[in-house]
Amino acid sequence: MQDLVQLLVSGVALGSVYALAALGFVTIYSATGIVNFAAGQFVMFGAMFGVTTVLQLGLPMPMAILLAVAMMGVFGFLFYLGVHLPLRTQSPVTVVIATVMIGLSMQNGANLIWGSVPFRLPSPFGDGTLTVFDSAISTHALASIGITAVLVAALYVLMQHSSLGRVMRAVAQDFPTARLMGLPVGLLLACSWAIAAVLAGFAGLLIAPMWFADAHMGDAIALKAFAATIIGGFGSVPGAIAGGLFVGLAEILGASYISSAYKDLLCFGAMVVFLVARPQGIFGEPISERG
Amino acid sequence: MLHCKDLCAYYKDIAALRGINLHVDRGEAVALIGVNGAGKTSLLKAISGVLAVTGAITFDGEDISHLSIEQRVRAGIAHVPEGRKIFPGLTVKENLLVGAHIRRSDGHLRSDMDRVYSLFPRLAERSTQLGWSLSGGEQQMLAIGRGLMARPKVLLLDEPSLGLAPRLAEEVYARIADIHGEGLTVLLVEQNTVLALSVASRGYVLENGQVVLEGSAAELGANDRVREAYLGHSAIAA
Amino acid sequence: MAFLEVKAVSKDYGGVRALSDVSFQVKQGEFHSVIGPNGAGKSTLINLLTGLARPTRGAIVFEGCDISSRKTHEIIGMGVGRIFQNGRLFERLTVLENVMMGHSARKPPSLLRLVYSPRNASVDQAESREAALQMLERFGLAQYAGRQIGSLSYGSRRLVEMAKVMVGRPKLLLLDEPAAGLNSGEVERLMSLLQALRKEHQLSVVLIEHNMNMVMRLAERITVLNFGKKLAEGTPAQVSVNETVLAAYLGEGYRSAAL
Amino acid sequence: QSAIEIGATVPLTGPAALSGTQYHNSLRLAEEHINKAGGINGKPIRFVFEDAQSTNPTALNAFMKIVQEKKPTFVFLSSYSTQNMAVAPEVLKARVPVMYAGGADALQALKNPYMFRIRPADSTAAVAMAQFVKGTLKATKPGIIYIQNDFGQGAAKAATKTLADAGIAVVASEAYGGNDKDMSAQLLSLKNKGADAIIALSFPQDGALLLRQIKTMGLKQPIVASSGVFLPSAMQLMSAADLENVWGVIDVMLETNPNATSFVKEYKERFRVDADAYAAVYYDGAMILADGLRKVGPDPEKLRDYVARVKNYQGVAGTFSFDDAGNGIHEVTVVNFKKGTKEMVFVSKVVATP
Amino acid sequence: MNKKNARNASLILALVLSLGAASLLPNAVGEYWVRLTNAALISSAAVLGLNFVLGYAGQISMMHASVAGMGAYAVAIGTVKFGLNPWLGCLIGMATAGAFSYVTGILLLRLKGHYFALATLGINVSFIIVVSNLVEITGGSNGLTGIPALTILGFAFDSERRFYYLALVAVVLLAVFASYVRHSQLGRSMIAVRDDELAASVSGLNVTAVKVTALTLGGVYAGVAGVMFALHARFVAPEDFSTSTSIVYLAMLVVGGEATILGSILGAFVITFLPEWLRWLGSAYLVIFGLLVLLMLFLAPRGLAGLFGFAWSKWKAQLSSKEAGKWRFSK
Ligand SMILES: Nc1ncnc2c1ncn2[C@@H]1O[C@H](COP(=O)(O)OP(=O)(O)OP(=O)(O)O)[C@@H](O)[C@H]1O
Ligand SMILES: Nc1ncnc2c1ncn2[C@@H]1O[C@H](COP(=O)(O)OP(=O)(O)OP(=O)(O)O)[C@@H](O)[C@H]1O
Ligand SMILES: CC(C)C[C@H](N)C(=O)O
Ligand SMILES: [Mg+2]
Ligand SMILES: [Mg+2]
Repeated sequence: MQDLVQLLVSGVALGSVYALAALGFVTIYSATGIVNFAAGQFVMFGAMFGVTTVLQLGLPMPMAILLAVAMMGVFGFLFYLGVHLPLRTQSPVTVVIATVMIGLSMQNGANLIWGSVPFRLPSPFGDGTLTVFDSAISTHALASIGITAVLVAALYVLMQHSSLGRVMRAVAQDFPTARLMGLPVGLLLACSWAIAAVLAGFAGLLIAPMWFADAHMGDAIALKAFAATIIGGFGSVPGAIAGGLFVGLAEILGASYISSAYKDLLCFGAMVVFLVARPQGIFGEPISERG
Repeated sequence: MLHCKDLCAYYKDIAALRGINLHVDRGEAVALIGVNGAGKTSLLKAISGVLAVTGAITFDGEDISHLSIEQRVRAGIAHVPEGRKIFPGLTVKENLLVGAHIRRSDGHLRSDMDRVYSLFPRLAERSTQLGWSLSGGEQQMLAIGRGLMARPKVLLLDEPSLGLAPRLAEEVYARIADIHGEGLTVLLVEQNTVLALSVASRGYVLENGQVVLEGSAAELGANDRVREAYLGHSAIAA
Repeated sequence: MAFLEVKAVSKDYGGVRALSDVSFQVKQGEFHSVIGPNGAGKSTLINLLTGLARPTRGAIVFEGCDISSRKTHEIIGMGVGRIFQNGRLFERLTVLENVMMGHSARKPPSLLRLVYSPRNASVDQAESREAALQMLERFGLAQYAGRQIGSLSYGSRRLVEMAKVMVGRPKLLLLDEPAAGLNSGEVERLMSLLQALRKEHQLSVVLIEHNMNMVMRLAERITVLNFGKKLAEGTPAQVSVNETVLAAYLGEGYRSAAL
Repeated sequence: QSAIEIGATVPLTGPAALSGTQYHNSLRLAEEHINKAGGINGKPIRFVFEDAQSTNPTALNAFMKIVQEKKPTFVFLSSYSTQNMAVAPEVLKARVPVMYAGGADALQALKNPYMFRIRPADSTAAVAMAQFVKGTLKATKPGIIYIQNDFGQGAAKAATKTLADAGIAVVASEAYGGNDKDMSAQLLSLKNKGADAIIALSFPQDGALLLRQIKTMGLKQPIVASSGVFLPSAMQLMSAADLENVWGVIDVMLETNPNATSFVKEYKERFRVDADAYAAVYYDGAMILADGLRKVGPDPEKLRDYVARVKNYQGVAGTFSFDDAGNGIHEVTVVNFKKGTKEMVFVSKVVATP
Repeated sequence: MNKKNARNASLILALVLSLGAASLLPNAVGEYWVRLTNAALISSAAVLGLNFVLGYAGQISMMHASVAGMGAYAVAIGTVKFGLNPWLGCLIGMATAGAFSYVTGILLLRLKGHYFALATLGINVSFIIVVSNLVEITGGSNGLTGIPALTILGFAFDSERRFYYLALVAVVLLAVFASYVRHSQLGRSMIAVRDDELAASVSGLNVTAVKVTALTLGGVYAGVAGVMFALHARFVAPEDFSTSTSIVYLAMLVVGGEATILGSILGAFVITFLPEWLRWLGSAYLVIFGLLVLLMLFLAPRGLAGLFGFAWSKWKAQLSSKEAGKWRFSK
């Protein structure tokens, strides 16, 4: 019993991290209709910018974090100009591969800039450990759960209940018609990328203190975050949370109750079974087609 | 108000427009008719900037040929495209709001909404339904309503009656007449020539990318060739 | 026995009731038209007939067997052909290839066939190609054969779609506003073409159309829907003077013109 | 006069670059030292590097490229077992002697006469760990947690066997993926199964993460961890608290070896990172090679025979004596840490006999 | 029909060219380059298969590497553990890969777009986990060595140069068959399904069946690739078939040109050779590689084959663009 609580706590902590990373996917997908395979590298950059501002420049924590996040915003903007804009009119698959390729460059670029030795980023919330329902969890993990919750709420409101979110979705659903409505499509897309990058930045900054930061941290996270996104239902913000928790818990519980060696198999297996049972994910996609 | 001079447009190497000259004066309603493939849609696309052309387009006395789509919309040109082009994942209400986006919400937003809803009561009933699930006609209504929400100076309509029930089609045209009466300039493409000529003061007949005939609604209506090719039995049907 | 029988069919979409127990029959070779205001449920009806949606209640019987829960491709295979209200074609295929696709209604493609009997496969190939070219010829689209669909105007697309369906040699043809986007000259042409094809293949037709000229001249029977309910049924003569229909659908203009 | 060219396929990109850069540096250092000392009978020596990246096909490409373009008389392979496995058949075809640092037993099982391992085999280390757990810690119910790859799987197998031979049953053997970030489930099961000592077979980064989580979860058992965890790159990720009650069974503790002091110092000055065991062994490998070249000249076959006969070579990383399985080093070092600090303390040298 | 002739013409041309290259290339260049060519040919086989799945049927499969892996491991295990004849192993390998795809297809093809993509990604991840853990059978992460070479009447394909001819013939045959399928009703159906599933089903197609066929066909192709991989490297390990390899296959297809046979092959070659050509850039070369491919996508968004195809489509357009106006009244 006590174990179960500990496992649940760990699972939720892990899941919320995946969820946070998944938000990047969700934003980009629902605002541009693209699946960003460089999302993992976005998170990595977030962490590495943190490394630069906190460790290398040695700025005071709040300032350092702000600066890192700001840098991510700018990066997202540049990413739009450099990658998405030129391919705006191309088929999604082309853009997807473009993100894969830029991801490769980002990863190896990071390897050149920050070297291959991992960094340990100090946590703004200290290294302490708390006991929740007398099971251990680091203060940092707890804080990141909180922050994730806040970001999710904010993003949800932005996307579903603000006029900005509305036009963003319009652009994603039908680019040419959006232009015909006189929407500033370029600006909107740039915005979406910036927002997604900022979210990824937060993810990176929260992950680095727990899991260390290096040029290759992105891949593993992206894989699980991608799974979370799908299980939740593409483009659904609450879905990202549900999906993240699903993956996190499946991983932890699977490892402890069935087999640690095969736990990712269980995790993805569960996901596949889940999808077969519910092809549109938990919060499904509303858009369909009719005769 | 709107002048097109020697417009030529190509899709790869297919000529869609071959030297079109056309003008629409302020407060006028002008109809474009022609068999399919004549170039009507292409012409509207050219004016709204979707289709790149050679030749000059002036609007309110200014050359707009070099302006982007967005700029032209802001200048006051609204285009209700062929095939409705509703945003599938947005509700009816959201679709209308997107249509109104370019005018920073001035006070009239609500009243304009109500106007559209009174114009198409069905839309009011469906206001929270997603675009993709609407019936063909409902989508058509939404497309027109969305166009009006932009409060344009000139409205380009591509086959607005397409898919509308006869009675509704008449209604819509009555409304277009009203709006036009309030001073909105209209350029419309229509297959239902009778309806088109019922609101239009003038008309152009397009064929194979060229204007082959031009005149007042009355003249065109009286022209045997037009009657033969475009009015046919539909004269009776309406 | 009726050729096509729609038995007390209802269809709900969440809160929306698109159809509420609608019944009618189509006889072998009959030209039956379904009309009604926008959103009356006409397209929904056709979606049910082609298995793209399942009736919430009621049954649909085609040639004696209940198809209301059959898969779409099975129904099509049984000899039903349909065009969509807003035109659906394959953008990556040429006009000719699009029309050839109609052939799969009669001979579904199979990998094994390609591998084990290449000869027969190439015979089919030639066959469907021939059929497609002829059909394009009849619809006056021959010169577009090699073109990409994207390069056709709206009206031409509708005609290509018609040609594609006809290549499948359906027994029952379901047309959702085929005349939309055609001008009256073209509609005339389309009507005579339809008549001819009907004669050749003893087609039964269900036509949804807002073009009353077309409906009144072609239809033998008309079913009128309104808000998902059947409002009236009868011959064109009966329907066109039916007050409720005039009020709900046809409108004043029609009355005045008709008299 | 033209230099003697020696090939080196080293991972410089991808995750493997972590240890790759270490010996990329030390080989370049060795090149300098050799040439400063008059080269090979007056002839300079030159290392030709190719990036092996972090996958097998790329490692193979790199090897083929060097062999074809330079026709080298000797080649250094990476420290990753699977890459070594993938290249092995080509090594045999090319008939060029190589030195490698992959740890897996499967490598010596190949019985490839041209391949020489300049690191203690992972099993050697594992056996030593098992012996330590039994002998010094007097544990009766050890548990194992290992990284799911060639290294971890191989080492876990070896350790389990040794313990079994000594009549000790492993109570729990848990695996985790190289990319896993949360091992609480595995640790919990070790705890519940009543493990009284934990053998951790890890790579650098995940190892550091593991030790941290053990402390977070408040596990009190003594821990014996594998060499990767104590490479400088991993050490800097851990706090003193993480290293409490932790023993390391490592390839070599450079600080304790007098021959190493100057090397360690110079390396640090040159590359501004601490040399690790991998840097050390590749440096030694290069020096052994140099001797060979001086004695038998740049002839692959003669070099192969020479290296095979090297005995008791005292290098910075310890004593090299190549056995007929091609293993050069047979001893490992046990260390632990001064309380409340990250300072490594020598405990014992174990000459494992697999 | 001139279109068909032109098609055949271009096909024959391709054949002649590749055969010409065949006889010359291996003697012209060093063994290392022959090795890369072989690697590229092996990838070509896989990408030609992926082209059915993505290029034609429009399903983003991210398990293609694992399907190839199925083939590769089947041969490896068959020959190493059970001492089967390599040729028999090949057949088994292709069959295994095909069957594997078929089953996953049946299971997963209700999923649309990205959902299918991720589900297949999951399959690939799972595949890696399984093969790295079944140590007794697969040799775990150490992989399997000692795979024998293929031989016909004493002639062993055991050197890069010799293997080259084998690979070349295989790829040419695969390409020819691919184009045969493309221009059959089946090929058209796949594309139709990609364009509009609803319209496809209303044309009488069993959409799922068509997709499964595409996936299975692609699977067999991947199987061939896997088999060749195993018999070429004579060593297989899990990481050779990881998800990143699947993504590389996708990249090859898109860079070369989706839905084109020529493109599938071009892409495989470019993505195989480019990084090797860039080695001189030192540790920065993978950064540059990524950017270069990005640049290619900008310049040729429809893929390299698109560049070639452009000229010829222009000419084709001319044939049909003679505007024969339709029922117009000015007689
Ligand atoms: N995207 C395109 N690519 C190539 N050719 C095109 C394209 N769009 C239209 N065309 C060609 O340009 C000509 C004019 O097309 P357009 O759509 O303007 O005709 P239309 O008058 O609107 O016909 P309809 O009444 O059927 O809508 C036609 O011959 C058509 O084939
Ligand atoms: N999938 C769906 N979800 C929700 N409502 C739907 C759905 N499909 C249809 N409806 C509603 O059902 C009603 C009937 O739609 P249908 O398309 O059958 O009308 P229709 O008779 O074809 O109208 P039109 O002549 O305009 O095409 C419409 O009000 C539509 O909004
Ligand atoms: C980095 C090291 C831990 C590598 C490991 N020793 C191996 O044999 O592959
Ligand atoms: Mg048009
Ligand atoms: Mg309809």
